[in-house]
Amino acid sequence: MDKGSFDEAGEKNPDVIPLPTTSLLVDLDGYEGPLDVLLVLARDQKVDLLKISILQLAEQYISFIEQAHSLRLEVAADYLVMAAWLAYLKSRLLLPVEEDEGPSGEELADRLAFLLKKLEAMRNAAEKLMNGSIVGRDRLQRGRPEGVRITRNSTYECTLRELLQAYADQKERKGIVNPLRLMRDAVYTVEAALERLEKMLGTLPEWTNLMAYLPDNLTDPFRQRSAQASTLLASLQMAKEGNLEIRQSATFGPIEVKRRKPGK
Amino acid sequence: MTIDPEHVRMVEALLFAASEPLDEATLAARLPDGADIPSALAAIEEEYRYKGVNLARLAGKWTFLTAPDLSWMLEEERETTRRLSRAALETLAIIAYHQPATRAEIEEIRGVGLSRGTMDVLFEAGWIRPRGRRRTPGRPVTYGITEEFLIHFGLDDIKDLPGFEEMKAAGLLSIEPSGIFSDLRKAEEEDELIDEEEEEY
Amino acid sequence: MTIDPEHVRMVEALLFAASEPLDEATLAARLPDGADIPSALAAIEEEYRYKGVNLARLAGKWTFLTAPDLSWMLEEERETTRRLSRAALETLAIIAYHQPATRAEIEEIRGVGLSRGTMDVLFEAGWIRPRGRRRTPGRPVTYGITEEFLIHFGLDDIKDLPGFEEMKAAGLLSIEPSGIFSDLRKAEEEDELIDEEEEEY
Repeated sequence: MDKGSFDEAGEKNPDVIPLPTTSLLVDLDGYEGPLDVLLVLARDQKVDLLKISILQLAEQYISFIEQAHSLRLEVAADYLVMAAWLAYLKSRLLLPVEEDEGPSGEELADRLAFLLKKLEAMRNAAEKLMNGSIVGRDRLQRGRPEGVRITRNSTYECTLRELLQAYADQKERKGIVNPLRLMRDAVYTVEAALERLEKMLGTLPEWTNLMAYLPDNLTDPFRQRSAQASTLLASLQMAKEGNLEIRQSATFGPIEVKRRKPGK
Repeated sequence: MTIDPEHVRMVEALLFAASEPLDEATLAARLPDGADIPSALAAIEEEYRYKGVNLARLAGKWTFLTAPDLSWMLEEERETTRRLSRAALETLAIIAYHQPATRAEIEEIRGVGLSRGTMDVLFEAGWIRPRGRRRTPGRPVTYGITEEFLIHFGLDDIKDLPGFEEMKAAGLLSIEPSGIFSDLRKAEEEDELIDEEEEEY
Repeated sequence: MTIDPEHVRMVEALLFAASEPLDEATLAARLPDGADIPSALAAIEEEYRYKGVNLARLAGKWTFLTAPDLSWMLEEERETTRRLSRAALETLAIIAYHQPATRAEIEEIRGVGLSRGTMDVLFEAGWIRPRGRRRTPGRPVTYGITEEFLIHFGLDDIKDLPGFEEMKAAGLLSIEPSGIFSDLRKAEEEDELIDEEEEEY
């Protein structure tokens, strides 16, 4: 056989062995790669894998692949590569050893036998592992462990410098000369809400949605939220003072208010 | 009648592995027919009486529990040192410089809403306390710093907190005085940081 | 030296209460200074030897487990364990017996490429972890098993893997490439592929 035809096999880096395709899984039902087929065939010889007849195995494998071919099954590349390699090995085992041609046929055969032995050992180990005492399946841990309760006492660490820095940074980040006034502009104060509510309440005598008392020029969402909160606070304050009645018929439902008539 | 030691082992294993206390009927259903459950339980109860784990009967069901005198072992006190979040740090600074300050005032100065957790952390650290209520609508609670705060930061008095000029000199500030700091300086001059309009609790 | 029976009780209580195996250092930290933890553990091991619950050592840590012979009756308490595919199971076994092992080494032993999902399943189960990199061209990542693996499979140490010592003695656990395919490629590079040296992360 021409050694050149094995270049393809040589290129077969284990890292880039193509993943088994769907057709492979169907065609070589249950086999996981050429080594798997070899292992199954090897077991037929019923001897220690290290004493196996690789020659016989190679013939079995090659005829297995030929059979698949004759059945017009699609055989994946790596199965074919293995068949070709085994054919090569066979020829090396049968032909007289030439000098300076790398490992002898016997050496290669030994290595293959070892590889199969190793795979078998791992298969058996995996099986034993699953058949062993698995915690959670065969041996159970306590079903209701009390656990250890951890009470955490937090101590906070903070230096004066950090505190001052935070205060300074905060001002700096704002980068504005008079943040207080600007902020007040953005916030609709409770005082303002109270004033507006008191002034407007008389004009709407029946139960009215509290949100109707919001100033109508609010476009900024922050200002709007601020106004909602402040108006609610103002209404609560007025209710406390006895000038207002509040009702809400459902959770998150509209809050309605009405002026409370004196003496009622 | 002698108790089958195998049955005792089985009850032991079942009670150990169960995720909740088991009653005698459940145990009986899992054990070979005719097993004497009450006797097995009595044997286990006796055997574990002085161990670190005892057999306990809860609401008519059986379970293993840590011996009551050892329950303290299951509690671990852990000291953890934690750093304040930026939000907490800023909030603390604002309260310290502006006390008494309401929640709304803190939010106004920081320009963002105050999450519940931020104040909680400061309370937990023992550095802030409610001081009273503002006499404004809604009568909001005002907050101030605590004696622990002063002790932690090595201050004799809240007035010892560095003022604006000192902060600037210390290289902490690189901006021009804002309204906040002029308030501060004014307060310093007046020798009065405490809001007049405040009722103590 | 006699063992303080109180210390035995304490270890018993801690191991019963813990939701995972505890190591001796953890136990020692909870017990009074100078408590002889190994002796207390030995006493407990002996005392529980024939009970329905035994003391077990997993991944160097201690825990109580139900006796192996009673597993048949604990059907209901059993957790549903993930069923691994044959590929995943073999991969796991190869990593456990050969660790640290690279992806290429796993593929070489199995004779097929490793699909991404296979390793993912094992990572997700918490049974394998990256260990470092082989000092070979390409610096491939090596994988090893985790403490959870040992605990799950009821092993104290990697040497407790079934047949580990025999396989090692038979030379089956060496990660030398067989060279079967690489012979045809570059026989001279063979030696460089064998490099036990490993950098831990």
